Amino acid sequence: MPAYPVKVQPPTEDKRWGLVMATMKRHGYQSNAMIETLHTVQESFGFLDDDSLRFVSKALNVPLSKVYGVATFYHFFTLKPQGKHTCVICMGTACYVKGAGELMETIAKKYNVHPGETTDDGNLSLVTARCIGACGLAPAGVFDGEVNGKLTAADTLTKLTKWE
Amino acid sequence: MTANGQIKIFTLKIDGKDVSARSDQTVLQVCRENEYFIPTLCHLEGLSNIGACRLCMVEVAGQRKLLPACTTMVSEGMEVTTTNDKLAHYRKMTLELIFSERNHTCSVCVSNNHCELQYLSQKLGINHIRVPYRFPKFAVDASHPYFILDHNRCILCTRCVRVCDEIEGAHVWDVSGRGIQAKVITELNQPWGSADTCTQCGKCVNVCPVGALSEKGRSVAENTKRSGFLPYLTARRKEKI
Amino acid sequence: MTLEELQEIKAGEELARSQKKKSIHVCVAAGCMSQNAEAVLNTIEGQLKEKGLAKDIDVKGVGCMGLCAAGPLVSIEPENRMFQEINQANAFLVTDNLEKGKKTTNDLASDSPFFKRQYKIVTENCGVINPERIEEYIAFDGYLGLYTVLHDLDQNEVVQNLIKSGLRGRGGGGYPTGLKWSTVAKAVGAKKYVICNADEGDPGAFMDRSVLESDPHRILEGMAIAAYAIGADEGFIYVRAEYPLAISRLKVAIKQAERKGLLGNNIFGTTFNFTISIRLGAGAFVCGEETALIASIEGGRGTPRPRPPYPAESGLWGKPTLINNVETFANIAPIIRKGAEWYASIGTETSKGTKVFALAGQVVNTGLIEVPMGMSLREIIFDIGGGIPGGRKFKAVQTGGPSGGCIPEEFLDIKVDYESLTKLGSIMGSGGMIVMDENSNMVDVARYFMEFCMSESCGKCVPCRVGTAQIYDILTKFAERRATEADLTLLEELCDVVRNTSLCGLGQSSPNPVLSTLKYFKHEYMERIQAEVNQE
Amino acid sequence: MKAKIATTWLDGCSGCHMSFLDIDERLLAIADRIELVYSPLVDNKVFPDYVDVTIVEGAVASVDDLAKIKKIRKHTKYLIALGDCAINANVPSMRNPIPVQEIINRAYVENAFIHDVMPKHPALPELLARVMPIHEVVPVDVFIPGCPPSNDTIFYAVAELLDGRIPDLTSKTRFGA
Repeated sequence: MPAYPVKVQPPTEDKRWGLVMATMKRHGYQSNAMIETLHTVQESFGFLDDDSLRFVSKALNVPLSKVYGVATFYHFFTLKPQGKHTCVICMGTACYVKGAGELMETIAKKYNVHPGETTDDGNLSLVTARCIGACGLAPAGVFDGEVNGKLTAADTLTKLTKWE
Repeated sequence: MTANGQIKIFTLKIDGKDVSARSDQTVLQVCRENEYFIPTLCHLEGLSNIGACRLCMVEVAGQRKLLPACTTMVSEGMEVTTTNDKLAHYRKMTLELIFSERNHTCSVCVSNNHCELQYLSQKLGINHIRVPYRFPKFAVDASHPYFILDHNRCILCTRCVRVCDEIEGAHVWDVSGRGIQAKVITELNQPWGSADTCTQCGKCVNVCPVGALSEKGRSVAENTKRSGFLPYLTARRKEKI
Repeated sequence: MTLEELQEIKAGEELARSQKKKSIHVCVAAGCMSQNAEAVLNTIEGQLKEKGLAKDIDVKGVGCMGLCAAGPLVSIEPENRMFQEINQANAFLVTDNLEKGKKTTNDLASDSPFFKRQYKIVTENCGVINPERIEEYIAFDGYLGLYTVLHDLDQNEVVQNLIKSGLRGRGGGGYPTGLKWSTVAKAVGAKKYVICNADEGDPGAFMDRSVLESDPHRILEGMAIAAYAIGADEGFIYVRAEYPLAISRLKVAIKQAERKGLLGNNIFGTTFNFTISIRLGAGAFVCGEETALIASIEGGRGTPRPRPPYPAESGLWGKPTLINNVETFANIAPIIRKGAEWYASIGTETSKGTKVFALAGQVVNTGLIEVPMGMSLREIIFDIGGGIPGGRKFKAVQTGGPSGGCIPEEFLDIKVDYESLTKLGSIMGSGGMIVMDENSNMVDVARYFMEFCMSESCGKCVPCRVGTAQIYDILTKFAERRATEADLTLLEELCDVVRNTSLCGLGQSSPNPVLSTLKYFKHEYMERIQAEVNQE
Repeated sequence: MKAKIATTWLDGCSGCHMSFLDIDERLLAIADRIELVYSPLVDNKVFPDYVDVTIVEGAVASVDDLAKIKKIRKHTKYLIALGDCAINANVPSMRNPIPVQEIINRAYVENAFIHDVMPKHPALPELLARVMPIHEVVPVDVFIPGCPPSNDTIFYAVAELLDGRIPDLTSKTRFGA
């Protein structure tokens, strides 16, 4: 904490900054609260943009490059806005041996989008998960937050077609 | 080991020969003092040691694993082997991996003839790289008024990151991403020239062992690095405290 | 909190239970939750109300019952009648059959080998208690271990107990827990930390998550006992952000424990103080490595640093720090309650107690199991796991996640413990066990794990950063049948370099899936070597 | 018997051959021990069935290069990779991060002042997706790094080979030398 703590104002009037401020406050504005703070920013805004990274850097007194280094080190954080819909395909070992790879290929091919990317029209983000812990239901996917198990390529495409 | 009174003097064996060492010394320091050759790239006297390049791996009797000489503290009776066929093989292979990672085209590099990577390749007897070159696509950042950053030549030793943080105190540099995607960045991965926190001191350029950081407007022959200021600087600062 | 109050809570719970005729348990751990278990719970409650049975029959959400593949699972207690694949539409099968007798289409034999062959210590409360009520944990002797330790044992006695129990770290390495505790206990420093490593990153492993979701207080109690033994007053649980249910249940548990005075100051009326905070991981497998985990809690990039110094000496913020994994902490309270000798009587010569495995892949009963150390792989896969579905042939079992290896059929009768698995070129790891059948291609499996290690490499040291990428590229050549004999030699050499010169355990063990498949399934590599094409 | 020597170039600048010629009068000293059977410097346009030593400059960049080096390897006892292009693909490989079509388009269409057409002639060999060092394609026996290696280095290497030794060039040359 700086010797004379100065409250750093959020970049915009957006109410969601209140949540971010609360997280930082709970940790006494200590620099080690950075990851927790970034979690809150992402939860509140969906992704981490330059303005938010600058704000966190200033408020927690952490160098900009360090904030950027941390934000890009952890795969949970994303620096780009996500699509309107998100399709997560679990690539855990159990799902992999039960054909998650083929599922992924089918989607990637049809929508011309690689894992970790969003379609050009901003409609669909395709995401891989290391393991969503639904190994008993392999292969599994999460469609806008809803977990679905024992997926086939046809099932998956049917679900995605509804979002088009 | 800060107060003088606590420092002990140890005797240890390096390649079968007895040498003495202070308890606050690393194996690397003692080896260099006694003129044993151990290659290093991430290590630089005056900066913190991170044990990242793995070139300084040595054998220590009684240890199952190889240890990096730069981060291993000496101890009484320690027996260190600085080189043998296995170590030489690993060092060569590690250096080959570094060469294969980015685009190290020595012939057209700004650091040709005064590059630590190039020097070590010759010293370790490397005349070709057996692992396939990866040929990644990287840009050159020439936005800074005095310096150039060429990711193609970077070996991720992070000397620039450490000197900027530990010595200059600006922490303009850091590493973004991870694994094979990792790269050094300035501020929010923005053009170096637009980084307000850069004091333009040039320390990063002078500690860079390769051609990743260089001075603008200088010929290859003129682009030599001067990293000798570092131990001096650290010593002066300790005086002040 | 006093012992009397603890006993009062327990008595109260027992009284409440005795006033109900039966109780219906609905599994609300993540596997079943993702199949709408919550709605099943509500439906059953509604149906009981309609039948006017709400007073007599207790309905509650409980932790993981184990057989995730057949979820959502429901059971009727105390007779332990189990039902599988219950949804809102067929929930009446449960509420219509509260009395013994009639079989239904969804009955699940609770006396099948899957349940009977298990030995539950870590998961003893899983599927039994409501994880969001501290009273239920206390009713099953929860926090009694902590009381015993604080009142009857000095620090050294706790450590000695652990040493005698023979418990070894369940996170993967198998380092003797007692020895680790005694090292941190002896480390000089007024401030020490206890960290629970709940960054379960192995793809295909969900043991820790199940325990956290099903019985969070067990972890808090284990950590508190550890804190007392080593002289720490502050603890952290480093848990994956990908486990929202586990996080929310941990938060609830911590709050409850604080309210009851089981965390905080002057616990059980002694001078012992201990608080626990949660820190979220953010998707980095390498943070399971203890120095990387520490770097992450400190708010930085999760890159490991060379050891020594070990965290026991210089860990979080440079202070002596004890790091154990979830399953290790889950074993502590039972060891204290039932004694080190009891614990040491279970298992093999070198590996004591039980091990929780996440059984998945091409096996009939996928789910969570706990078995005594020393059970054979064959018993685990064929008796408990029910064998390979579809009449296909068993090919290999992968243990230890990306740091482990593939074990072929000829070693199925090996008794599972730390040493035996290591001898086979695999590791115990955290407990993922993926079964593969004849349709699996071992080169692809090795490539899958190498892709994982490559993208999870932190990038700090050269052999892991570049080596894993190079190995992955070579395996791709094999997968695409472009490889040559020279590639095979280079592959073996690269594995050797990465294993022997990488900075941390992630890098050092990353070649294991390649090496073990090369050892047992070399012909699958050879088949993919390109025939020497006409050179003209 | 005289040693049969061949030299050739793939994708390079022929600078290594220039350096080779810089051996000057020392060439005379070894002239009676060698027979230059194939080279850009001599008339023979067909690669002989047997060659003792073939010195190759340049990287493997086109389908022609690929066929050529494979053929050479088959008929050569000692294959020498001469210079950085042959050893690490050097300057020619600087196109590797960019797709071939993009490069050709840039060179022949976008940046052309006149005749902005894609070169299309059956005699033009197709470019490989990436330029490779020789040892990525066929086994190489001796590596002489340098851009170009000095005439002294080359002379030493050839002289050693003629005396039946595999030359150790560690102290004499390096990448980019």
